[in-house]
Amino acid sequence: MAEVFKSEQSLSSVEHIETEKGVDQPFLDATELILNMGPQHPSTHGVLRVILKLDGEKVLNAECVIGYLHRGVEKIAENRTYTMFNPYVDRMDYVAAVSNGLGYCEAVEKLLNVEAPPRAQWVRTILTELNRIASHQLWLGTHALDIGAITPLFYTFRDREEILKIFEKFCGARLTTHAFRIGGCQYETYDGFEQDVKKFCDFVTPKVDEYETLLTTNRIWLERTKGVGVLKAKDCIALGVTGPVLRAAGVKWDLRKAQPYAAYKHFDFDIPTGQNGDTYDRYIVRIAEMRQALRIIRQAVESIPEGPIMGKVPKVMKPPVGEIYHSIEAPKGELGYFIVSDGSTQPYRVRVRPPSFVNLQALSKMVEGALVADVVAVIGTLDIVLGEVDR
Amino acid sequence: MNPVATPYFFYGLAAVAVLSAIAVIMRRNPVHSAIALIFTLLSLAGLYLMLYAPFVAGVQIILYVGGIVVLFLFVIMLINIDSMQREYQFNKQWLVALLAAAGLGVLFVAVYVKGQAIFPQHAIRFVEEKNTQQVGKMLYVDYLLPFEIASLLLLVAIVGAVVMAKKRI
Amino acid sequence: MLQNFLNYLNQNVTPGQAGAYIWVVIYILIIFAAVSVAVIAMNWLERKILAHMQVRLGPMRVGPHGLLQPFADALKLLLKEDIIPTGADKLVFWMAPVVVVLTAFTTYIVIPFGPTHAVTDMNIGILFMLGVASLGTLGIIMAGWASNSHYPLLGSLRSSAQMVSYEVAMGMAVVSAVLMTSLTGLGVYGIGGTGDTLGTLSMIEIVRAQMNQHVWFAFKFFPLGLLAFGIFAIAMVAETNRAPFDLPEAESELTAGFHTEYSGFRWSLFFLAEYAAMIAVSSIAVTLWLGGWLRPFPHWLGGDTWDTAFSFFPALTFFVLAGLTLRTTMRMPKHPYFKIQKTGLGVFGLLLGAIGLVLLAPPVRDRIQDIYWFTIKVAGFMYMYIWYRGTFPRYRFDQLMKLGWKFMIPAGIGVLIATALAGVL
Amino acid sequence: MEITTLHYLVVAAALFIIGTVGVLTRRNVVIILMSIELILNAVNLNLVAFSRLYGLHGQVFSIFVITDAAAEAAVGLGILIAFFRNKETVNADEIDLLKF
Repeated sequence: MAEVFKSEQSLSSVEHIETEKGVDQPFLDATELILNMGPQHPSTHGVLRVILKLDGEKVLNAECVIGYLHRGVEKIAENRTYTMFNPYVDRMDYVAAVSNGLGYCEAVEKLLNVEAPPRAQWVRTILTELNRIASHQLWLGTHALDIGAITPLFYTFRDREEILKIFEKFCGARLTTHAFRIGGCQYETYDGFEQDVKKFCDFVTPKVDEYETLLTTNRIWLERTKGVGVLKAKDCIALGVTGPVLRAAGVKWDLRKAQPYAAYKHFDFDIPTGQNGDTYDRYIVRIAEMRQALRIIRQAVESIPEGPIMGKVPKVMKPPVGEIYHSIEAPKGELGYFIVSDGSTQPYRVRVRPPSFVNLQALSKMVEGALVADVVAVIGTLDIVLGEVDR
Repeated sequence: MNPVATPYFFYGLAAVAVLSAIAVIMRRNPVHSAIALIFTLLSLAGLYLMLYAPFVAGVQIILYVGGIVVLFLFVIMLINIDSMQREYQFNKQWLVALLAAAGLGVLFVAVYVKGQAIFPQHAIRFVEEKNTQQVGKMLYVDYLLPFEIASLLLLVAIVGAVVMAKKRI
Repeated sequence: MLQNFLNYLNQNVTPGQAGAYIWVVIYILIIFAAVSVAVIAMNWLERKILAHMQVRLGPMRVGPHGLLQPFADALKLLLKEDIIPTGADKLVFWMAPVVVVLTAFTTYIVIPFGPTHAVTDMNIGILFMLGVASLGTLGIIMAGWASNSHYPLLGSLRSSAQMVSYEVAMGMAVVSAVLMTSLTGLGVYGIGGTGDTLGTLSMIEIVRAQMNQHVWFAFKFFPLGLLAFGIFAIAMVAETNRAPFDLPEAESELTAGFHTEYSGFRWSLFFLAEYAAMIAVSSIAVTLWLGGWLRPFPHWLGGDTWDTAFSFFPALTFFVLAGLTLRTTMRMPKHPYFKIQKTGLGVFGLLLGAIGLVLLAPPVRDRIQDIYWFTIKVAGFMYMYIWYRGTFPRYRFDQLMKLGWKFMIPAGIGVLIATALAGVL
Repeated sequence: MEITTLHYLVVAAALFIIGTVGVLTRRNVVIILMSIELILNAVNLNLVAFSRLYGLHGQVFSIFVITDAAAEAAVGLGILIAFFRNKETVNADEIDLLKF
């Protein structure tokens, strides 16, 4: 197909995509169309901009332009005390705010060389796993919406609501929870927390099956996801891709098992993996992860120990001079915090390794040669949150 | 049922046909030409209906307007480049064209003047209700061989078009 | 004059054939109004049904149970600013929605809502319908091109390729139904009647052929009729750009496809045309395969008693609807806030009941039956459209083409040949 | 006034001449192809008009003409696309190479 309109919107970043006329270019560049997908687009999950070079519907090249949601979170950290920075991390991956908080708190705890008491560890595990389910539910709904199935979105939001209710009861907020403090949790769990969580587990187990009946064997769903956006294990590792995307390619890598943090080493759970590394496998892996998360939550609620919920941390935190890298398995992949301390109350430097940002690198590799509709599916399957990509 | 206001319909349709035909060859933008062509073809379909040829009218709409013009529009979108509209649209053959047009005009006038006598004065009244059936019968009985040849032609055209338009075979 | 005017009512042909031009105009106006009302009703129903499929309530605020929501939407659309993009080709941009609406409504002149309830009966009825329906593509292509934007352009390219591909399969299915009008043999199943051995393209004659042959064409030469019907039912969804074939306006890929740049009134014209086209193609399916205006089992359950029994159905439907509405009225909370809504819904229910009462009167009863059965069958298709939208993900472009060319067209040709063989043998 | 066959023939002649002028004067090949369609349609109108005098043969032939037009348009546009890919022009007077 031709470029119908000479790309008049002189995109400053597009210049180098334009093919030069040459001998090895047998057909004219008039057959190329530059489509500017985003930053305002229904299915780029925020303000991602993808510059697609198309031949008809086929994608020749895709380039991500990010930064539309950059808020300078890492820089802000340098002007805040360790405690004051804690709420900011919730605003990065806002659909998995609890995981962000956990990663930060544990990193600072490591730096301070304190440890949260066991009860806090258990509560943290439960809430983080609940958040994993919520994040995967939101991913499933929006991903299915991208592929054209509008109904799963409402089913997943209905069930995610129950998780948010538990969060609300626990810490008063639903989305950006600020659930944990450095050294444990601020408050004791509310009365009936265990019952609520148990009830939620019983409630959501059949619902996960319900999502599967809607999609897993749907012919159109299979056609749209199988063999789409394949990312092999080798490429995953080369690009630093982690999380379900890596596991769907068959690599059994999960930080909860590899470097256990919080209370994970006390629980028995599996790491679901796929073989082909395509969109369908990633879907299956995430669905299986929801089930595993429920398994962990059930075990944790059964064995939650008594005791204090807040560890002994100084009121004014002055970690020793040094640096620390601590990473956890967030719903989207490895979420790492690198904190440099100069001995003062404020961190010298905080660097976040956001899973979405690293996973997003794989996009242009995954969509090369695919169709426009696949681009949307692949953006969905990577499960990116632009708040985390741009920080 | 007797037709009403036939002359007005005829003049209206004929005017639309001819004016849009002129627009087809005069417009700078090929898409406008294609849209004008649609109007010509549709008014011709109307004229066919007035001539008691509903089947041909239907085929005209479904094949010409629904098929061929869509193809034209598709190709125009593929190869339409703004710079082309800024070029000269006409070549320098206007003298030849004028001569050809004049010659043809004279020829037609001559034929009409001479041929008026040989046209039957009264038109055959077709049974409109059975037109499709009659045309169908003719196609499959009297014109079976041409019909098959036409199908062969279409096959060749499909193959030819695919070979021509495909990038790498 | 008045006598002339009323004479038509005693004639047993469509106004177009009778040459009763005043009645032609009246019919056209009635159909236009009815289709517009149907589109409004469809708008509300789609939102409500889809909402209930998706564990939510849908519109509830404007009027009782959101009954006035479509009117509010229409008002909003009419008041919205009408934007023409700077680089757009103004003439074509202006013309595109008009073309789409015109073609969608023109098809209605040959749809037989009853043996006499059509504007006219054409010798080339079904050919005319398919032809005019295919003109809608032109409007979409024009809209996409004139917008001077990449998403609409991709949408219109998709649309043209899609429609051209699926029209072939659609045509094959239609031809096999038309072929059945001439195959009056009993077939292998031994049920059937008599009829003209000459086929026909006229919509009314096609339904008559089904009556004479004592079988709806969907069930003729089982499973061939059903297969052809299935092919048409799939192709018609693709033809009207509805889920799962809604690629030209694929919301998550092309933002809104060919009508991305349209707003306000022009956009509402596209909306109107889409629903009108859905009803039109469903009408083709009903006419060709589901016996058009014929009631279920006109021969098996024949006779005056059954005729009378079946003629009560329209009134009964309205009574059931009125009953449901009044029950909902009763169950509304007893609170002053709901007073207006309650009154409105009650009046609406009583109105439905009143319509039901009118339909009980013998002369009305006889005339309205055909339209009723036709409408019920079309409504079934409309529900299917909504159901598809609620359940299916969207096809990808290459998969759509693969389905069209590698499955639908060969299947259509196969069914056509098999039908011909079954008829001759 | 009665509309006779002659009226139709005049319209057909007008269309034919317009088509001829279009073929001869336009540079854009797409428009030349459209002009050819105009010429074919003029022929069709003649055929159908005469079929009113001499029986249905004219209508049958006009269907063959439409078939031909479809084939011609498909092949012509296919050639055009192939040409455009190589030369980036659709102007008739720039198509002067036998081999490209």
